[in-house]
Amino acid sequence: MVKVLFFASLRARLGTAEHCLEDFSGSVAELRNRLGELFPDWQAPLQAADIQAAVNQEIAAATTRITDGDEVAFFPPVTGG
Amino acid sequence: MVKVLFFASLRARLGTAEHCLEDFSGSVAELRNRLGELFPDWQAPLQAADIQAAVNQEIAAATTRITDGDEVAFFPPVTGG
Amino acid sequence: MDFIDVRTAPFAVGDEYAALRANNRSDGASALFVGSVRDFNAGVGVSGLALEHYPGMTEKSLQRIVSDARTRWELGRVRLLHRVGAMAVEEDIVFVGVTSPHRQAAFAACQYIMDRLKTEAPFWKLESGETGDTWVAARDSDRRELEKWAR
Amino acid sequence: MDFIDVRTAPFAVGDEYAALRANNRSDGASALFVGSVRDFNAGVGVSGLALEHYPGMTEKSLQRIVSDARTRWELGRVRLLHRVGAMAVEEDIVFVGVTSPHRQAAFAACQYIMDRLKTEAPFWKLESGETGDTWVAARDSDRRELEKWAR
Repeated sequence: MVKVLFFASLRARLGTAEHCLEDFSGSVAELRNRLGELFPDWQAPLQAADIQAAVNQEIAAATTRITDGDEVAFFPPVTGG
Repeated sequence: MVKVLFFASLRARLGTAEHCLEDFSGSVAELRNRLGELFPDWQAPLQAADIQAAVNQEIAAATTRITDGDEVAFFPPVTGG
Repeated sequence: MDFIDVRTAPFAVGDEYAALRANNRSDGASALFVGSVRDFNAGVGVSGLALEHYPGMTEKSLQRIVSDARTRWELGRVRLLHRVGAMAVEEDIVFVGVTSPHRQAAFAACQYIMDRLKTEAPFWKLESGETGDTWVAARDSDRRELEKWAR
Repeated sequence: MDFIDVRTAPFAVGDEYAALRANNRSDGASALFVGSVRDFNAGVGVSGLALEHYPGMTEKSLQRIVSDARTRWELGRVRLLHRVGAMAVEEDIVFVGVTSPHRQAAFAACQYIMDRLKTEAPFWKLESGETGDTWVAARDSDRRELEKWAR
């Protein structure tokens, strides 16, 4: 199982903070595509150019591999401080 | 009258914090020379390359003019903060 | 030597400064930064703020930023506090305090920590104000500030 | 908007920060610097310090430095306190606090004020320590730091 978290404006736009996927393995880019196929409304917000990804709480690239048990997060540019 | 003040290590070396000169007018460089003539022991410390001057509490150059009633100060590089 | 705290409770700058200085006789320089909630942003009046974060990742991210600062400068103590949750205008959000034997190192490290925090620590601001609730947009200027630290 | 104070009494960083922030809703950024008496200098143990200054010139010099900072950056409040007289190791000597709507302006102005103070405000340190009383020597590094502010 892969746990996917959404934060801030992306969470608000998708209307959910978390989604769990059974049986996923592939890259971050492939995970974005898969989620867009499952939920067509999510496609545009998830593919937005400024949406970043983290895998196991570390910033990840589009090519970063995801395997079973990983925690993935998608979020807009940070604005703390 | 021109009032001349000395600070910090220069004051300690000259052994005085203040000296008043009657009838002086000229540049800062000329005042250094005059004081060195009056007090030969002061010549070396006053002519040291790092000794700065202020006229009426503003940093002054060797060529700054001094006239009657002015307050002149000589001091080593500052070390506050 | 590092104190990193993500919290809902307010902090007191005087107490944080005291912690940086207690029994610290060798660092002559302390540089501090505090970020507070302003009453406007992008020209729109703001009445308050909600700060969201990514709990599992936040402290890890802050710890990495502080560790990287230590590899660049000779630092004594570092204290980094960031609040999350609801805050009113004028409340303090973030505190960064750095001590060092050297003034320039303290200033540089304090600024470096803030510059990186602003672009990579997973915090997001939701402002409440005249026009309802708005997610604050990231600033290009914050990304540009990072360039000065590129080796 | 400027508070400049040359004094023998200690100051409290928490109180100075509170004064920078009171009814200040528009400046989101506060940069602070504090300089303290270290227990060594140039490798020699220090037990205390006497700070001499040129009373007529000191505040004028500090006021000019702060005014020049205001011509360079958009600043809110500035507080600059410098102690004179006898101080023990660990006591605070100087406080510079700057607020601004912009983080970079607050940092830059705070550092600029310290860099200029270090090279032109008429203060001199006499350290007491292992080897008796010693007038502190000016540092070349302090003069070099000024170069970054040359236009």
